[in-house]
Amino acid sequence: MAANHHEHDHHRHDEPESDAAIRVKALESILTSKGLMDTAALDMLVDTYENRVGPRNGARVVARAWVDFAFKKRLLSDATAAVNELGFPPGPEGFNLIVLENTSKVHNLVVCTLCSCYPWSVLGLPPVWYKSPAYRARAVSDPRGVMREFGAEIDDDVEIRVWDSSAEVRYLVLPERPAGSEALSEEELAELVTRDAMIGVAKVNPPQGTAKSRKRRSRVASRV
Amino acid sequence: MAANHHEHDHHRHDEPESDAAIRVKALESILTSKGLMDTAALDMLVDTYENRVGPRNGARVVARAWVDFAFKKRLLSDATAAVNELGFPPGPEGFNLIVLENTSKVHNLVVCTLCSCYPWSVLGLPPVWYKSPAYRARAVSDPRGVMREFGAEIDDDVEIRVWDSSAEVRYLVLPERPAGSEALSEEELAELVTRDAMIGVAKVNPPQGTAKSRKRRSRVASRV
Amino acid sequence: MNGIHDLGGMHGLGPIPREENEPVFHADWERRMYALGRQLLSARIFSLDEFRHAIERIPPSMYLGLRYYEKWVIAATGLLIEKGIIKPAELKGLAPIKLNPTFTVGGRPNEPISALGHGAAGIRPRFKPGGKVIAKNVNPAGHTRLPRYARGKRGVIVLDEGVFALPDAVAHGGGVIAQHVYAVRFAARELWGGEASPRESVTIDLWEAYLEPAKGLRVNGRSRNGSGRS
Amino acid sequence: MNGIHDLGGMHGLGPIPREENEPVFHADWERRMYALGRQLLSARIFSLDEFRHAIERIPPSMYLGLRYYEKWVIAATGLLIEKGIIKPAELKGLAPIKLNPTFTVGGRPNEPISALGHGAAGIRPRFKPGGKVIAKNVNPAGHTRLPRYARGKRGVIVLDEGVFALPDAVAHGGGVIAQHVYAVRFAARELWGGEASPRESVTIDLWEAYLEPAKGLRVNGRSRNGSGRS
Repeated sequence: MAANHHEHDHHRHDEPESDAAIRVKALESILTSKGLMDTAALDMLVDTYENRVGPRNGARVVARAWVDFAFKKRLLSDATAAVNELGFPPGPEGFNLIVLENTSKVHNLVVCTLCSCYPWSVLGLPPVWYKSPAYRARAVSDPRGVMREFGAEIDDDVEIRVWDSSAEVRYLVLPERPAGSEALSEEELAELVTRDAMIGVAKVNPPQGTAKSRKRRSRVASRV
Repeated sequence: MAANHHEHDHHRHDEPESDAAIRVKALESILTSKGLMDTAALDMLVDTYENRVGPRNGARVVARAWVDFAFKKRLLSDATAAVNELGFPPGPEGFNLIVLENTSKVHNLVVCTLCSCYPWSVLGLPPVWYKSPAYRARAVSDPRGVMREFGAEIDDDVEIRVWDSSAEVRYLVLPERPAGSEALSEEELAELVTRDAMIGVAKVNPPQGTAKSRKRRSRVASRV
Repeated sequence: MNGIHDLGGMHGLGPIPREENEPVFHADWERRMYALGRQLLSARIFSLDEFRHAIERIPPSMYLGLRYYEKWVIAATGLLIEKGIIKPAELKGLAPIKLNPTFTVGGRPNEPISALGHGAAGIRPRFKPGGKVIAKNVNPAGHTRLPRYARGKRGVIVLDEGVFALPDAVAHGGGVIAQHVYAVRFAARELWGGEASPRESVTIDLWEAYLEPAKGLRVNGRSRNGSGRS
Repeated sequence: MNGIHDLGGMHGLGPIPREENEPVFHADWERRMYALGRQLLSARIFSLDEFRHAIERIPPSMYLGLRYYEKWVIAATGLLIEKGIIKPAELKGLAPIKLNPTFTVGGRPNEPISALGHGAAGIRPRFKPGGKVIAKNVNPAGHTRLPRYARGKRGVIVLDEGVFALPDAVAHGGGVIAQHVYAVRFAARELWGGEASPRESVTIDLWEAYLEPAKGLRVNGRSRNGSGRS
């Protein structure tokens, strides 16, 4: 994925003490002195979202759905419960999860135009681009253009369904299983699945080293 | 009129050399060196809009319309020509002028939501508030609230017509002639007419010193 | 609120800013602010709807230039001051940042922050999947989750998501107005006009209060009733 | 262009900034910039529509915080660079400010800048005063003078203003597409919904290309055809 920084989004993590950093410190100290902060709880929360919950959770859900048809069926009818089977509770926010299946005819893509609603429990915290005004503005009116920017070309005859996540439900995209992945294990499949594919701005690429065999296969398919 | 500065609009005329000032100087010098600037023409233009064309032009038009019914008729049917009679050509921009008459039943108010279109030839250059995002945003959706901010209360049963000046026509509001102004000369009447009243965010106030007699008169009128 | 946050369909915001191997947080203060915000929500010092609305009330001339967690800092601080939980004087040394005014909110929210869930029995849905609706043309000054680009537009219910509290009320201390939320599908051509692709749609989660029944409508070139969600 | 400049109906922009005894210019550079801009327009270095569109292409995160003539500086400089009239190198020492991209425009405009006037004989109007119309739902990426808040809304023609060049074409080097412009009146309730006053309306100057015929409509509580403009 090409890094494509926008002028206003340069990261400033090496700045010594930004205005925001000073403000957060002040806020934390005032609230602690009022007994409104639970430092241990804060540390656990940070640890959860920094180290334990992230796109690997979602990738495991996707891989399981690719290899286990009964699970996939449960996932599409009640994702909150199905994901819980894998040990991923819906998270403290208590939102319901809905899984959207991509097929050769329908491609789903998720955005939140009003803020940055995102399925934390299966993808962790959203990347900067998902929260950017540029993505929020364009995903609903120009999804094909947005996907092109991410390097994904969607055929004109494929229907694109954009989901503007504006309420208490959260969406996870179940990408298409790539060609050439037939021999892979569930764990190997999970390795292929990217965060961007589970938001819907990209597809899952075929496993490396099999591009040739895949090409051959598709050439055959096109003659059928 | 109460000064009501917004935080972001403090004027910085005493700053020594702003970024904008440096940029204008650079631009002017580059364009002059290319022979694209006519300094004499520029000076004349500035003099025209700084010293000669301004709301006093519009005020003279309004006062004439109040005292001369035939002129008012011409003004409402072809304002560009009527205003030319008073020696105010439509200006280099070549726009057509339309005059909107306020009555006891209909109040007109002018805005340009997309930029800051304004009847330069009769009002000069617009004030900062007319060009402000706040005015451009709210005049079309909350004209009564806007007028309240300017200290003008419009009765609920009066129809408000907002004009969003988005093309090549320019609008001038012909305010209602205030009570108590019957004895005034055309010149004295022109003195009463404010820029804000000709945009439509305010009314023309009665001449000072006659408020008492006006009150008495309206008390009589309300019994009729 | 027709605010700067309501970005759907806007042009001119530049390319989408992407970063390879992006960390979860870009600075320690972001990490702390995230935890702080979550803690304030869990402790019900303020509700999620109040917090979202506070972000919407950041002055528009600042909003687009701020990083995500900078918005959290400004919104949380403003809200804590408005609720009287911290005093502006306690932040001395820091330049004040005022949120835009809104309807009065005082004290802690007494509504549950999380969803009411599907269990909210007795609340009957007004619409069914396949039903044709129009998103209302409303322009409230307060918080709403009905984006401007959908207002006045015709769509089809594709899913009943269950019963939830209306954010328009919760954000202003108005208590729980429990009602069904629907996924409503709008054809891209309905939203953006005839130049849009006939094979694109946007599905938006909308509270029942945002909708009214409609008739006689095609959602896109293919399907006339858009039932199902896959 | 659904840009930041299209402000009609927005909330949260604060009180209207008023100044007592306001001078025509607040600084000498404003005076010079005004004259420069006017001169560039008169000399047809660029057209008014190109200039307006350049202002619309100022990055949205800057737009709301800029003073009026700061927008002129940025837009004029950007446009002169795009047209190849000045080179970025000639501005060395000054930080570059890039306008958002748009459709290619090269060289000087070959269209008359000013209006074509009422004299454009032979161009017949499609609509007449009293006629009912709908403002089209279009969302072009380029310049347009049809504001978002009016799109898809029903109104009544109150006045034929004569024939003018379509800005959507002129702003992009598209030449003169001459057509009638109408003052079209929209009831506030049509624009803003049922909570709006029945005794308010907004009249917008709209090019014929922005309009299509409509039927069966009330403009406000009082009048059904809104003819006349006073």
